[in-house]
Amino acid sequence: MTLDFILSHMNYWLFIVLMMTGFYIVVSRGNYVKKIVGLNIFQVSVFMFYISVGKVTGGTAPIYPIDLKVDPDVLYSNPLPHVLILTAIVVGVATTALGLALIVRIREEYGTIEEEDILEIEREMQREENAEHGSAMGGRA
Amino acid sequence: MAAPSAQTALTLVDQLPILTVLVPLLSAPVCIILGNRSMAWLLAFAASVASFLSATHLLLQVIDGDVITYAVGGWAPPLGIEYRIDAANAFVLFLISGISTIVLPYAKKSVEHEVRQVSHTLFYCCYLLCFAGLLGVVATADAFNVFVFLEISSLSTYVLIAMGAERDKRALTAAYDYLIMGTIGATFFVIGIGFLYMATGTLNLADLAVRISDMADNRTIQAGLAFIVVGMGLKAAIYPMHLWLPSAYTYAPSVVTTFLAATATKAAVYVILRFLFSVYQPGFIFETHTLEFVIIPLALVAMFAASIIAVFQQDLKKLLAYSSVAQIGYMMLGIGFANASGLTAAIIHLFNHGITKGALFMVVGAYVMRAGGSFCDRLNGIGRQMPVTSAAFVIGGLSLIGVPGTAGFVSKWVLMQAAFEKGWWWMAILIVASSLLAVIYVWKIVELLYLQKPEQEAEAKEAPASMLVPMWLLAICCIWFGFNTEITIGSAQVAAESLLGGSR
Amino acid sequence: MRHHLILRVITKLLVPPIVLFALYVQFHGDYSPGGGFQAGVILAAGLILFGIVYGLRKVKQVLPPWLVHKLVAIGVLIYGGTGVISLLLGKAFLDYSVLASYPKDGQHYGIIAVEIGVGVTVAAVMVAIYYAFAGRTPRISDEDW
Amino acid sequence: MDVLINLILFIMMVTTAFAILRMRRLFAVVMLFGVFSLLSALLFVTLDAVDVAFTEAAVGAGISTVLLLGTMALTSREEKMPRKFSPIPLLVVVVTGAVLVYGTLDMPNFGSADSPAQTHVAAEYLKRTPKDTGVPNVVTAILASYRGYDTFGEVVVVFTAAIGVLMLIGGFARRRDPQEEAD
Repeated sequence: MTLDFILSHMNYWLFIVLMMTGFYIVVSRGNYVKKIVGLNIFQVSVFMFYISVGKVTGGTAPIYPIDLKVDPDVLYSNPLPHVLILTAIVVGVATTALGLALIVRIREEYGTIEEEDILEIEREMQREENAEHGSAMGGRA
Repeated sequence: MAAPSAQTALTLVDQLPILTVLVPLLSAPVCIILGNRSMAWLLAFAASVASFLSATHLLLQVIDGDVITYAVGGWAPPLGIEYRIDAANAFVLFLISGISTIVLPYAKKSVEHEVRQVSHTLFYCCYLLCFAGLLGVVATADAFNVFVFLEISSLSTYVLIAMGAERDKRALTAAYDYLIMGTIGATFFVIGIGFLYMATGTLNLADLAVRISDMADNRTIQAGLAFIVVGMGLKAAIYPMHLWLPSAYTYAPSVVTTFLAATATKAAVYVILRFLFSVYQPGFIFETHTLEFVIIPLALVAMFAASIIAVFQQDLKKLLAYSSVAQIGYMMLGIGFANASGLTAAIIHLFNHGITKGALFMVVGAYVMRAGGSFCDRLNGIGRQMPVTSAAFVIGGLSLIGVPGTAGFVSKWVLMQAAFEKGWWWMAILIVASSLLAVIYVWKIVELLYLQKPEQEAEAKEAPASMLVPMWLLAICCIWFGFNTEITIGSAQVAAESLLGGSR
Repeated sequence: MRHHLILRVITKLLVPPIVLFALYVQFHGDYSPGGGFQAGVILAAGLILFGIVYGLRKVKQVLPPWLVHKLVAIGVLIYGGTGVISLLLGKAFLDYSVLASYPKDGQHYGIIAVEIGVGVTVAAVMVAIYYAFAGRTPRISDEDW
Repeated sequence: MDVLINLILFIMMVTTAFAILRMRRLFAVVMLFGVFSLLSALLFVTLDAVDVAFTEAAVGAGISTVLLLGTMALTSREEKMPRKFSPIPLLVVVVTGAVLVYGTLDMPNFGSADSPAQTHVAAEYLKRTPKDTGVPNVVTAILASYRGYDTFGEVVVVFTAAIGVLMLIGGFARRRDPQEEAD
């Protein structure tokens, strides 16, 4: 691995570090709101990764002059990743809104938004159900 | 068939690929404008029928191996987004729209019973979105468009599952867990597409296939495949990534469970098939290894572990949910064989399992409505109180096991043939062995239904006709496709060929 | 927030420029950064600011919930409808080139039309979501922050 | 110069992300997330993606943060003490990260103008946009026309989210609070 290779790929690795931080928050934290925050960090890092794919050194934003007289010497960055990520950002905020609405309902029904507590409540419900219905089959759920 | 040229006006038939998806998609906002629940149901049903007719027409057009392309926005691919209908996705479109058309008449009574009246309009709107999203995922030939439509169907699925909270609050956490896992899956999928885009510069699947074919040792492409398969695997509930499925299916309203079990995972499996075999060609050396050493063992574990867990379930819905995880194992096994007959088996099973599970979950929905739940002890002796419904369960159960004369038998038979073709006779034994597990859990329920005495005196009435007819339609399909194998095997073979022939 | 006089006055001054800026972003999106989505978000932000300071009831008088719900759907139909027009004129869905006598102009008109659809839906969705969240009774009172 | 700015932004973002991981006060977490979004918007500007930067600033630092705060007000302000450390999440993350890094090894250099991503379809868009659509902002042209169907899908996604939120907490669902019932 030459220094040149490292420098020209470092950007990607940096974004991967960010992505994995976000991903780790999602899978390791038990607070439902924090999970959503982690998911957002994960996604935003993926978006940054995408955008860095489209960057051209010395390029500029892909917007032509208003009279559409394109100067052939000007380098423009790749517009396609921008379009994809615009769509992905919107999808991301839609998911966030829905996830948060679910959290509000969960809080109203369970009285908590901590995974551990909720699992405990659900285990309790399961035990009650088994006690009520279970004798017939003798199995466990 | 060539892409429609820019000059001539497109006829209705030329527009069918987009109309299949567009009619339900645009009906959803119209539902909101109308704001009336019976109109919403009517519109959903009409859209579903239109979509089904259109999908049937498409299937008949491509059954001989033709390909229909449709450039959305008039921009020729790879510049624009393209719909590309071949036998493989026409077959899946046919399944999804067909199931939806059968589910909706059933839905009316069941939704009235399980969902509060004020949200009925929104419910059908959401259902339409989910339906249209799945169709869009299957019809498109653009990698990023798959993601967008996948999210339409996923977001609406989360909501539909959460609607089960009327009956059991665990529907909310089931929906939340699915939301987290589904979003991780979708993000993985986006990463995978990003890698492919980086290496090739295109998002069109056919164009990707051409450009990938001589890049087999490119590590970006390899990692891209891993992320696409894992991302979609989360949606398809492939074995270690199935954790969201049992509780989602258990606590969702019965109609939602029926529809999802019969279609949603199938669409995800289709996307995996498409990427594995059309975009990446099976000639990929590293890929065949992946298939043999990763997918086949996981498929086997799914077939056994999930079936064994299913045996111990006391909630009929949960039992069937675990059985779904096991059945997806069969499909993955077919994919793992990585040859034409394995692929054919996977596609047939995709279809047959769709109708079988559809029928079974419809029966469960009827039990929930009449017996007040799907727990085993509620079902004691219900076979005598609800004979018509329970007979449908028996047929579905037989098909799930794979008894000769049912649809389930056909798909397992083809799968075993594929195993023999590879010379893996032990695999055939394993397939039979796992079917025996299915015998155990199906028998367990049948015994409850017919041989146990009802606990209470409370008489459960037979389900209403609007539920019985769709249920029996699917049950008859289970038998019909067990004897009449030309349609399924025929189209699955063409589908497998067009997947493998893919881009050529 | 009855007692926050400064906030109330500032908000009154801020909301019109916000709405104006949203319109600028909406209709200037083909020449500079921005477009329907950003415009919708900005417009919604203006309304939400008004709602936070003057209360949910006031903003619901300006924009009743039923109207917001219909607007959510209308935006989608504007976008889809533009596509359906080209479909009815014998072109592919969303092929705007038939919308005017020159394909290039048709494209431009089409882009403006769909951007309006995006703007309407996004603004209405954000406001609808705000109404939904604000309509619930909070667990944490104002003073506890 | 660009590299230096990117590096500084990146260090700030990693710090924010780690702080979010460690903090238990949700208010701080949400605010830091807003900061994270703004920083990423800055990064988008340095990467020439002004449209994306605009959107990310409006969505990440604006809408998402407001929604998170609203949810907080309806739920709780504090995360419970983190449960016992479990190695499985860490393992999953490390494996995922390793596959990602493996994938980057064959990637074209950052900023290179002749990579496939820049030359195939993207170059075509840049070339054709003025004569096809007459819209100076190429991003808008692709967004609304060439890939207009994706954007239509995006609008439908937002629509779906609104329908979903209305179904869940739009005032149609019953309101019940276990704690208040207990009181």
